[in-house]
Amino acid sequence: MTKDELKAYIESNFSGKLTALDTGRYDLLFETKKGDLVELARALRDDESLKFDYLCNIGAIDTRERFEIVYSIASTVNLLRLDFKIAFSYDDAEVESVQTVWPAANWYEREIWELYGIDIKNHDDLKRFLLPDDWNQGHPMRKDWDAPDFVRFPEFEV
Amino acid sequence: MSDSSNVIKDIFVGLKELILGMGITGKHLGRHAVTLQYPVEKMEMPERSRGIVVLLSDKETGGLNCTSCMLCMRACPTAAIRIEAPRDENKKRQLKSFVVDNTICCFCGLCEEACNFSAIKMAPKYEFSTWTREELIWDKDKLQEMGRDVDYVDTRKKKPAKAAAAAPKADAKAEPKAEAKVEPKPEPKPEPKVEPKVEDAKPHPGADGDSKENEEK
Amino acid sequence: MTLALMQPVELSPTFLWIQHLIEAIGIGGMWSIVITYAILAVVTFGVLALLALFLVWWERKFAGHIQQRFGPMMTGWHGWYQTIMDAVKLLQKEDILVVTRDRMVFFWAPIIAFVAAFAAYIVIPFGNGIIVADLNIGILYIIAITTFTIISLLMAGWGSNNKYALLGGMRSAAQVVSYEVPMVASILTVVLFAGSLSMVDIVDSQSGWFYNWNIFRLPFGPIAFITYIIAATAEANRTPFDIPEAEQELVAGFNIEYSGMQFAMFFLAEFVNMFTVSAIATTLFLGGWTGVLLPSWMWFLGKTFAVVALLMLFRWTFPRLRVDQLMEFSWKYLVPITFANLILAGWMKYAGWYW
Amino acid sequence: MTEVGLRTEEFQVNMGPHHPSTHGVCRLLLTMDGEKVVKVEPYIGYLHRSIEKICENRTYHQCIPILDPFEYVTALSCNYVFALSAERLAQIEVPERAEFLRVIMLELNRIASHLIFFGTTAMDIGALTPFLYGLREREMIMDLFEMTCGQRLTYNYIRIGGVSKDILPAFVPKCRETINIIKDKVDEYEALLNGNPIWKARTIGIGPLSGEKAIAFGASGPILRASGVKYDLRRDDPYSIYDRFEFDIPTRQNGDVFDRYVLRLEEIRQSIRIIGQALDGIPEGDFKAKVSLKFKPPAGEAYTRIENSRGEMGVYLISDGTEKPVRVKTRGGSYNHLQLIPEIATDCLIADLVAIFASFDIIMPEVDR
Repeated sequence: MTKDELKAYIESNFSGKLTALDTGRYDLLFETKKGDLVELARALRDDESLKFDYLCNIGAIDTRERFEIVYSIASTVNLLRLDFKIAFSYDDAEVESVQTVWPAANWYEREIWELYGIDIKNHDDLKRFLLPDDWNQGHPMRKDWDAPDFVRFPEFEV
Repeated sequence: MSDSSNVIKDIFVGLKELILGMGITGKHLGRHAVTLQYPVEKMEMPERSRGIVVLLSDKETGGLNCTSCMLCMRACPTAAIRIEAPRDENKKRQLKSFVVDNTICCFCGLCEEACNFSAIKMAPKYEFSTWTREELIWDKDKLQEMGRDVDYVDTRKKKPAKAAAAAPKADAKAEPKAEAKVEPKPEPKPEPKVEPKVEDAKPHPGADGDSKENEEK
Repeated sequence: MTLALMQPVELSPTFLWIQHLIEAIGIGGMWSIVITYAILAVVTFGVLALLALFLVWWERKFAGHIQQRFGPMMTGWHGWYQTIMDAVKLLQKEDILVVTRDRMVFFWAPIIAFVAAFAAYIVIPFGNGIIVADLNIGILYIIAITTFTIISLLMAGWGSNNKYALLGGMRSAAQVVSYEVPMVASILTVVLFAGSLSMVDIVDSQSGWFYNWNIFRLPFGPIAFITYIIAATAEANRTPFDIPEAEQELVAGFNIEYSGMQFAMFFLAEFVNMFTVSAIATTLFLGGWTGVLLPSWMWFLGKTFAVVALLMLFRWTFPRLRVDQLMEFSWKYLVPITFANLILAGWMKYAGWYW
Repeated sequence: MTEVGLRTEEFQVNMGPHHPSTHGVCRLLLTMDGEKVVKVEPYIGYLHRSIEKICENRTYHQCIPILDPFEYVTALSCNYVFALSAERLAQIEVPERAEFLRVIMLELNRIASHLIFFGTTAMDIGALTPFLYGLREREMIMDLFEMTCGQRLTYNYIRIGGVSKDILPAFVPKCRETINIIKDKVDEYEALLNGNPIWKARTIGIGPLSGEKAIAFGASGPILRASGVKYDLRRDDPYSIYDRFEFDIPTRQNGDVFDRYVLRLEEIRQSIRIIGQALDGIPEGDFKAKVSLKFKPPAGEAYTRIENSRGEMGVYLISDGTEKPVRVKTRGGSYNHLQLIPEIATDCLIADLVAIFASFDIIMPEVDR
């Protein structure tokens, strides 16, 4: 099933939830609302002709005006690849955990919670694991993050 | 216990495999060892191997090839190179200090690729460990001295029009195989110092290893 | 104290002249015995310490050349005094003592290991007559003494108050006990034919041409030899049975909290144990010091080093067994085989079919 | 297991962060009942250098050497995955010769990584000699790398649009000779260990992993294929010129330590086949496309993933037209594999836990990033 067949199939079956984005340079990129994240994920995984059973990567992005989380999924059965994105503003930074759909998401969401400060609802053990235990200088991966001993890379005028 | 017939067979197959394993390791007893005894025998470094960053000097005039265009400073991913070259009276940049901080340098070779005046190179030398971090922050003279005996392919378009130098030389093709002398303290060849002795650039203020503020513009 | 000395062990003739010499000087009965014992102890300790140092060096060179590298080279020709340097280094290293250790147990563990390792050498015949005291219960004495090492490993495991050491200690106790049984059974098949426990008689029973060594008494000789070697590697805590100090699992097992001189004692005791085990193997199965042309002690050392080389080859070829597999192997495989072998040997001796 | 009335209690042991068999710095808090491991809790973060934050204020060319230590055992695939994603963003056409050189170097790097796996797994299960044999072969490969790009571990050989330096004329014959030596050395390794009854007793049936669980937990690479799932990114999500070479993808069925070990040795043979075919077909031509030093890809985002020796290595790259990437989300295979350890290694002996941990070939820079 080639990329545009997949795009057509998604547009026909998931038209309400997934809207295509054109910034994806290689694989198909869609956007969805934060609300229906978990049912969409479950639908994508259990759909007969899609079978997205493999979660490649969950990445959070701080685009200076809002948060975004990208879910990259693949299907080992039909050899398909797909990314979908959810976007939300800084102040309502909490998202449902997709751990029930793909157990692999456990540590990825834990990392997002620790480095970005996005709260993950009903995740089984949200504990700090990348940063030192006594870390109290906020969430380092945010663009606006600064800390006393953070050595910035020197800017060279061209 | 599975029935007795294949237990006996298991034992003998097992013993055969054990003896075969011992045979293989025993075979290695006769073979010559592949390791080098480091301080006595040294590994002959291939010509492209990226060791320490050195500044290359012109073969004839002995002066630095560097025209302080600061391309290497921009290319360095870890900001290990710091150049100060204020413009003198006729708008030409005079190289005041060229510092490479070997504690941060990740030996990636990007500076060598960015420089098109063949002034900087990763020499195949690796023996420069010191007792303190400060000694690893090398200034211009140390870099030039380490780079004296390093051969390089001179890719500069126009040769430096030195008053002393006559016609641009044609035989700049260095012989390909770099014979890298690797004794710890390479003494520099007696070079006639052409340009005036540049006052010793003190290491960057507050340079005490990794937590320094390198916010200079 | 006096009971022990009432019937002093009569030394073998080669060393009896020391006692006579001391009595000639005029020192009293009891004291002359004590002094001769002291002299013999020092002599055996000296010989064995040298042997142990040589074994450590040889194992490192052997392992090196098996792994296609040189092993110690820097200290002297092919690094011959490397082990002496290591010993000196360990001697001058500081003994880091864990505060929460069990003081007496922690202190005495290496000493018992050391003493147990050297005490076995009273009855081991290095050559024709070169034996400290030819006890008539020779091999039985050795088996009793070598079980001391279990106590020292347990004490080290418990004394250092460290979870890994405790695990190591427990494992070593389970392992050495469960491999004692097949070892004794395979020794019994030999004693059956020698008709006496004394080591010198066992060697005499194998005198003559090499074909009447115990190893060639078909069909039970080779089986007894193989099971003995397997049980002996377990006894000496060497791969594939070195689970008490399995570096990858228990970091260093029982000797994790020991450093400096105490660690040197454990280390030396391990190598002396390896030599004891191979010395017993040569005495029982390979005809001790019997051999043509060369002097007797050279034959003994040659055969023992052959067995040591075999043990070293084991160590650098085989992976390690798991604890339960090790126990299962001993109880389900070795014990039945050795006992069947013992019965077969007994029946053949009774029926007279042996040469 | 505990008799009635005999009160025993579980005790906690810290395996790591400084422990011989945790490759790199990882701490496993084991709750143990005697020898049996009741619960495993991995604690990571000891090697967290926040590569992603560093990459966010470096130019694209500077990101490549920064990503080298992201996974230092196969450093070349880290360069490659970033360069590939930058090329996909900017639609750069990589010349033929560069593609061939890249494939040869990537497969050499995979062999080097599998040789380290073979050495460390054998050492963790007790056999000390195979470690030296594995490294002896790896030295030959590292000499090949040093001859071409100058470094033995963090190569920094791949650039956006091609490779940094062309191979020397002496490279091809030396490479051919190296892979022939390694081919019959792998047979010798298998003769040494595969039949050994102790090795089989320690590895067969230990830590089985079913196909569905592997997929659910995002396992990838040799661990996925050892559990019977035939999924290899070089064939199923093709990139570069892998479709021109014909090599098969070994899979095993019951996903225990022995299968994962044998599968990786089989993969070395497949990589040797690929390198053999690639060495025959190296075309002439330049080795790098024209990419300016101030490389500014057009705005866009892409997730690129390649088949690394430890599974799927991916980079989610977002650029907004400036010369610095907005976001570089790196994904390593060991991250998911470490999540699997608590699932598989409960109720096994500590010796099995060490064997399972070694067979997963987990190294910590990929987990902590």
